[in-house]
Amino acid sequence: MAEMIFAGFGGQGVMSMGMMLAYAGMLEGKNVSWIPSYGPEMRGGTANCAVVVTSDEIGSPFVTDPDVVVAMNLPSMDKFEPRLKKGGLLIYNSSLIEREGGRDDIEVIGIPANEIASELGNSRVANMVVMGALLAKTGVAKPESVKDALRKVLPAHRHDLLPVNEQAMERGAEYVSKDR
Amino acid sequence: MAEMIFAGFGGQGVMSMGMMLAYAGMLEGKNVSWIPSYGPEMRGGTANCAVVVTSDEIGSPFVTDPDVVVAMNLPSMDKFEPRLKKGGLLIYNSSLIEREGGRDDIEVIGIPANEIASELGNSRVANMVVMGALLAKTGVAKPESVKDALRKVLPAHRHDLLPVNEQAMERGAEYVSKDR
Amino acid sequence: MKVVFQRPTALTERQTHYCPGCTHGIIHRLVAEAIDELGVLDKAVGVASVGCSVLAYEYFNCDMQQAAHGRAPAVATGIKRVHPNNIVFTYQGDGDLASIGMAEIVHAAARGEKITVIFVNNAIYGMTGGQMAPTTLVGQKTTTSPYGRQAEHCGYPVRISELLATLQGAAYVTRVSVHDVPNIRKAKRAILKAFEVQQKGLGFSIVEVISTCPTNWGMTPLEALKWAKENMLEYYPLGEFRTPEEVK
Amino acid sequence: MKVVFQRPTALTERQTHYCPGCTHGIIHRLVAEAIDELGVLDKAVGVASVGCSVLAYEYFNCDMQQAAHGRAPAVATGIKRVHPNNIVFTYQGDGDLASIGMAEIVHAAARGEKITVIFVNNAIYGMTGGQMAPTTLVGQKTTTSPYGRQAEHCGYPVRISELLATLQGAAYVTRVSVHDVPNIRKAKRAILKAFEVQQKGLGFSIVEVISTCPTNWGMTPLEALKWAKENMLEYYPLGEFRTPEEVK
Amino acid sequence: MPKVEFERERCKGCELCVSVCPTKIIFMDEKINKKGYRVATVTEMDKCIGCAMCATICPDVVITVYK
Amino acid sequence: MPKVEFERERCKGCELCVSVCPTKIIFMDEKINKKGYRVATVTEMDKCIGCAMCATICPDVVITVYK
Amino acid sequence: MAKQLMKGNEAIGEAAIRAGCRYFFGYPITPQNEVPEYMARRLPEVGGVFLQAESEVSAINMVYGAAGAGARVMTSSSSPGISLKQEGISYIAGSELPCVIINIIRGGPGLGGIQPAQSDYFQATKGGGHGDYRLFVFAPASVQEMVDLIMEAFDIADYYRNPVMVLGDGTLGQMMEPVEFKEPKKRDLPPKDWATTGAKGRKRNIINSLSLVAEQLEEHNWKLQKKYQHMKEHEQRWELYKCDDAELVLAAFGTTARIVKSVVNQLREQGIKAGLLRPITIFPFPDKAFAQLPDTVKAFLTVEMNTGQMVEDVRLAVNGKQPVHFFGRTGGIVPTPAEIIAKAKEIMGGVR
Amino acid sequence: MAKQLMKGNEAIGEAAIRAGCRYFFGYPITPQNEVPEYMARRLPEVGGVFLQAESEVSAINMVYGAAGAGARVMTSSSSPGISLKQEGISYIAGSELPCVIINIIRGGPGLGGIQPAQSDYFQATKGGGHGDYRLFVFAPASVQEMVDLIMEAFDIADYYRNPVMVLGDGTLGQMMEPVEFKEPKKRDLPPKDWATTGAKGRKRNIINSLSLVAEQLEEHNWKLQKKYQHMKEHEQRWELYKCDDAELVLAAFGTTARIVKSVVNQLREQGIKAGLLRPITIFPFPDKAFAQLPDTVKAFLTVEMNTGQMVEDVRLAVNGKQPVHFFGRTGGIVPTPAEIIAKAKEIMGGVR
Ligand SMILES: Cc1ncc(C[n+]2csc(CCOP(=O)(O)OP(=O)(O)O)c2C)c(N)n1
Ligand SMILES: Cc1ncc(C[n+]2csc(CCOP(=O)(O)OP(=O)(O)O)c2C)c(N)n1
Ligand code: SF4
Ligand code: SF4
Ligand code: SF4
Ligand code: SF4
Ligand code: SF4
Ligand code: SF4
Ligand SMILES: [Mg+2]
Ligand SMILES: [Mg+2]
Repeated sequence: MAEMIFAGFGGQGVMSMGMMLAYAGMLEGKNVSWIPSYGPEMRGGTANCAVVVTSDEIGSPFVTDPDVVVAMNLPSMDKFEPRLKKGGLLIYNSSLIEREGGRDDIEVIGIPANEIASELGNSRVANMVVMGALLAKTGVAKPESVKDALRKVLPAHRHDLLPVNEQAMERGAEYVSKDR
Repeated sequence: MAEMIFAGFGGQGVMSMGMMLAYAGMLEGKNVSWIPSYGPEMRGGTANCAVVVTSDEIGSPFVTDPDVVVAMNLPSMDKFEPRLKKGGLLIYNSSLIEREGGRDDIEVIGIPANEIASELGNSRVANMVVMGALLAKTGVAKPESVKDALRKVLPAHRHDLLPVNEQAMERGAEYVSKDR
Repeated sequence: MKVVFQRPTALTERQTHYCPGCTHGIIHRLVAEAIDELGVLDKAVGVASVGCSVLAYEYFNCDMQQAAHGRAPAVATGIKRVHPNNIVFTYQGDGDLASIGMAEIVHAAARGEKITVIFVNNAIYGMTGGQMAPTTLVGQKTTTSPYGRQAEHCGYPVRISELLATLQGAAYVTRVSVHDVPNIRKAKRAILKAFEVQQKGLGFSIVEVISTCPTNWGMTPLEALKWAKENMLEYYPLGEFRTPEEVK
Repeated sequence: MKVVFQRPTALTERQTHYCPGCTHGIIHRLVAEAIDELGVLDKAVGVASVGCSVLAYEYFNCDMQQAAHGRAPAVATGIKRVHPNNIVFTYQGDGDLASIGMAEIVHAAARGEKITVIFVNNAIYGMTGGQMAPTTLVGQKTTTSPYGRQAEHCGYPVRISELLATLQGAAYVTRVSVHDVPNIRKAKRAILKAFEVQQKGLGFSIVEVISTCPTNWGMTPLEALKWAKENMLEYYPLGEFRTPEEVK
Repeated sequence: MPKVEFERERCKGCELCVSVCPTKIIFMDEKINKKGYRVATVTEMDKCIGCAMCATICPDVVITVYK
Repeated sequence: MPKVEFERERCKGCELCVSVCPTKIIFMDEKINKKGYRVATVTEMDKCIGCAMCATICPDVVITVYK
Repeated sequence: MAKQLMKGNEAIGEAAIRAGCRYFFGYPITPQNEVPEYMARRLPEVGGVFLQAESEVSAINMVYGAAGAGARVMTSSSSPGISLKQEGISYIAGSELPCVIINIIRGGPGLGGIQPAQSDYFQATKGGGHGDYRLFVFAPASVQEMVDLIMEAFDIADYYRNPVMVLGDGTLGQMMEPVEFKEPKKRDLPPKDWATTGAKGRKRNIINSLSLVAEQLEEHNWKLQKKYQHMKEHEQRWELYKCDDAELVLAAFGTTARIVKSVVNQLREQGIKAGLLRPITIFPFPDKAFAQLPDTVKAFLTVEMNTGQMVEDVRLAVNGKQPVHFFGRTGGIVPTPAEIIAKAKEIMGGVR
Repeated sequence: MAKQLMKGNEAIGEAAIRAGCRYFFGYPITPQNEVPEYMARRLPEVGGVFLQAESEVSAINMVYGAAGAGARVMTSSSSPGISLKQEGISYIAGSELPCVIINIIRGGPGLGGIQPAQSDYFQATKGGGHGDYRLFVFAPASVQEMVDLIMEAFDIADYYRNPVMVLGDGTLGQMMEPVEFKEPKKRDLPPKDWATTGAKGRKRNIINSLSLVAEQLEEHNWKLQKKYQHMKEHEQRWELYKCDDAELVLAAFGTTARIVKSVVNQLREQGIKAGLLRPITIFPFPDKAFAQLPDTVKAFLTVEMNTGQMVEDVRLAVNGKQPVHFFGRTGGIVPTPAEIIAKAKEIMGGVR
């Protein structure tokens, strides 16, 4: 069972990141749920979603003490880091966040997601860089499942974007494996 | 305690008859209540009101088993005669109602109210003819009180109508006293 | 000997509850005659509103729905969208249509909803005992404008036909009156045309009919006709405000 | 060196929640400038409606009430009747005013209610994520007209200014736009005039402002201004539809 | 010969028919019907021209006209 | 000499000011503010004519103009 | 002051005016039309404003505006019209504005009929609108009591900054009884310094029910609850009639209670120890009255002009300690003493 | 059929379409906008009609018209919008028309907030409109269950000729979960020979809720009550979870019940024998479930996202036999397992 929160600015793709992961979990036959934050704070402000992926029945789909937090910007890290379970995992976007996380009872990984995405020539795939890292660190879903999910979710005329997304995931995975 | 129902066509003045009596009762320091039927049946159709005049506190102002029924037209008589208490009083307008009442456990009085009113030169005071009869038969209020009430309820510019109304009451009272 | 005038079959046998001389009765008959003449009685679905004509469902001899106060155009929309080939009409008073039902009538017209609205403007709330309507004339006394309607206090009467005529979806908008026989005949033609507009799928159609309320105006039926003619027609000019080419 | 342009005092310091380039911000400022110039900040009572401008009560630096969706004119009426000497205005979107609030705006105008209405027409429901409004242009795609608005299905956009101009109580009715600087300046003058009409007790005043919604139109702010100019102005011609003699 | 028929019990005595009859042959009966209304009636039926003005204005569809 | 002042943290980077400046001196900064927006700014302030076109169209009252 | 014979609806208007109400926004509907009609005549005489709104929706929102502007304001309607006001009522309660709302109930559901009924009890007491709010609800049983309660209602509304509803049925609105306008009990009321009167010389005021931050909205909700709790503790009102030794307690509100009072007397004549518990406030519901009843009570009988609404509150108050029975008539039919007596005997037969 | 990952609101739309719903009249409001948006896209594809009404008032009256015309029709809204529909709902219930109404509840009262809440329980179950009517009300706890119930809801509506409401909170509308569209249980339904389709070849039909004769209106009311009684006897639904030996039974509906399910497990880990009673129909309320609980039960704890509404129905069902406690969060705040556990322990401490 993995209870996760994805958070960042609107436009950083945190909602679709969570959705993709839930989709992948479902493709693997797991029980999944995805709950978005919604409302006016999404306009310009920050957005987040809560994802549960588990082989058991999902009782509460609400995530109060996440196992994993992905923070794509500083306000998100400030908000969700304290909620992490002891021993949980915080992945943050070090391209936009300068501080390093203040807890020592959790695992913390910073990834320069925007830089890596820019290197790939598409700044919009920063989220998939983090996705790759997340999968590599947690194994919550297979990268192949996420790629399948991507294929199903992206409309056909956007399938040209598949390769760069997949590369982004791979670079993210590489980054965390070489990193530690 | 007197529980009374006044019923007739809209326009025959049954509502104001009841109201006047309630007013008179109040002027005599009694407890009174007046409940009108209301709604579309009043348009063209029949109308009625329920009046209670009593020295005691009024429990229910609804009149289910009246002591007195005043019926100004046939449908009203058909409707309310059966509800009269045993020993109760039915006063009906014999100018418009040909049948005589079907119960022998009540007192029944027919008054040619329209004829008497026409004799007085104002067909609209038929109701006050009946009022006079009612007061004479029951003593539920003093004729003076009703006259006072009339004076208070009629706007000043209509006070020229007072004499004919008073005459009507007197003729009604006479009719029932000479009648039996 | 031929019958030259008789009860239309689109009216039930039921006697109306309207006051003596109330022109609601005339308008009912005109609508029924139009339905008869077009032969659409078994396709017609009428919507009764809340006002003196609330019991219209007892009088029109076709399928009927009774709508909440002001909402007849929405109810008619629901019906028409389900049965686009039926002839759907509403019958509404001025309190119903021009006061509480303003949003519904404007939007039905704006949508070009293919329904026909019979709008009975008697400048007052008849059913509830003579309160002021949005159509009550300036100076007119009603139970809620006991000192006469004052423009400074509650504005000017709404001219529904003129207002709806600003909407492109309103295909046919006309105002007629039933204060005398020639006008009754014209009103009949307008109602026929309105149904025709619906049959041809040209859009929304409304016939505003200047009507009377002898009871709440405090007049005899005859005085009421006269009052309607002399006072209402000036503020509410008769005529067609929008007519589609196809029925001109 | 003199300040020639600065934040009006009738705006609070609070940053708006509007999307980048949304012209709601411009219109807020114009209203605030008008209030400043007339010196009525401490007499002004604003009514925020439900739409993206729901938080207007955080931005205007005067007494404010937040009204239910569409009901701002009724709320303003309540306020104005209690305090006839205050300056009462509503700030409403097109979904709010022209859809759910149609009855309220028409009747406030018909009553000649002495309030000022700022009507922000961006041809869409911004707040709720881009659904069709009664003002959405034919062919325009929205989340509830995903195949483009089809006149045959849901009619033609409502021209509020033209519609209200049929009402005698509507003293001042005008349509302006904020798609470029000259028009912004004209819009400002219109808003000033509308408040003036209220101050003079001449009746109901409304300024319809053609506005943008870059977010839900799916455009950059600049593209949105261009789209407004090129597509909206044709259907919604600018100009004064009713002007009292006193302010001509 | 033209003629009119009144359905007595439907008549509400509004007198609108009386007011429009070009031949002035409709008058109000003294007797009331069950609802209590004086009803409209015609005695000089031969004067009727079958114009149906009366029926056209009658709000209660009381009148049938033959010609 | 005319000049403009931008309140950086209020700017939402909509670029409307850029589009109307007759002297074309407004451009978007590379750096983002706390909300994550690239902000409008002027470097060649001496070219500013104080026309306030930028401020007039700015939806966020970012700009103060001096003359 | 001398007694006057007044129609319930007109007495409502007069009572409001004497309580300082100067603004009325309403829309005609039977059986309460005499309220707006009376106000239309009288308010201009006392310098107030009567305005007929275009609908009940508009009327309640005018009330919102006027209440927010600091006025004493009232609206009145009957069942379908009250349903239309539900959104507005929720806004008024949410924004904590004082006002008085009259519902002269008629038979439902839908267009129903125009005869008297009590079938809007749930709507009034549980909140027909959305969200966790409560109205303060009075249920007078006579024209005099209605007058007294309305005169107090404005103070209560101001005191709690909460809408007060007065429920009557069609009979109460239409009937005439003698009334006396007595000086009502006054409360100490703080100035309405929150009202939107123009911000001259003070910080601006905002009337609002929106709270986009969930934590703030929750706090607001608990604040409202505290207010309702306060009402429950301090404002319950009821009348007990012959309950001291009662074995059967009949519970009834409004005009129905008057019938039941007669029934109590008749039952006692027939040897059944009956009593009447008449809630005068139905929110807050008089639980306390039930707690005070003697041990003699063996059963309850709730009588209503509906299919069983207040009976739920009675059951909640009794909490299983005694059986609670119900007798109701609907659609505009007023229960007769005879049928209530029959029901009571049936119950007491069972209990004995 | 394979499972699909779907947003609750979109699943509502799809479920309705698969149940044969071809007409949708609605008005946008957060957090249910995806319902009309989905319908706008999908209905034309299946030959149906999506129409955005000018308001919720208009939408519900379009539903009335379409339902009266014999169609399967739905509308959807959230709290303030549902308040506006109350008059129309009362008309639909009064005229005995079938339709499905969705309320994706947000925090109230007034404009409130847009976060999830359950504060419209009273409105849904006791009747927010006027008169004695009831909605059949489902309270699903997951997207899958919502889909299943909605697919059944249309049959139930037709079966009883009564509006069916489906209550969800904002979370249920916004969340994504895998769903499968299974063939729903079908009922034997009579033809809609009462619908206004044009009177060709038959007697004309009338859709109406007016009854000016009190006796007729009363008869109509008792007829409605009989229907509701039938629902109470035959349609109660609930889920029991680990109640067999439970000492503390937690009662919760909708998404809150899912949190409570986790809580039950955690409490059991901590040695407290807890169970969950989850009403699936909230009208008819599952009294029967309470009657079936084992003797081990010492207390109840109702958990809601409101200030205490369903708890009244729980109290009525328990009828004083055990204490009934309440824990609630409001305004868009979802209760956490930790705080529910703390409350449960407090109670069980007290009981032991
Ligand atoms: C929601 C609601 N509000 C008010 C009423 C009461 N009401 C019934 S009819 C009517 C006015 C009718 O006037 P109009 O539409 O002009 O019809 P008329 O009787 O004049 O023909 C009103 C206000 C109601 N039934 N429902
Ligand atoms: C009764 C009710 N219905 C619906 C809503 C949801 N709602 C909020 S804003 C809005 C539309 C706003 O559009 P518009 O008025 O055009 O303002 P904009 O956001 O475009 O400025 C709607 C439908 C609501 N809050 N209340
Ligand atoms: S009250 Fe007026 S409109 Fe109604 S039936 Fe009587 S005359 Fe006609
Ligand atoms: S959604 Fe549209 S109208 Fe609303 S703030 Fe954003 S751009 Fe402006
Ligand atoms: S048909 Fe013509 S002439 Fe004959 S009675 Fe009627 S109006 Fe008179
Ligand atoms: S017009 Fe008709 S109802 Fe009136 S008097 Fe003549 S016949 Fe009778
Ligand atoms: S004031 Fe004029 S010149 Fe100066 S920056 Fe602004 S737009 Fe450009
Ligand atoms: S117009 Fe204003 S908000 Fe937009 S970029 Fe320029 S300064 Fe920034
Ligand atoms: Mg009328
Ligand atoms: Mg808009």
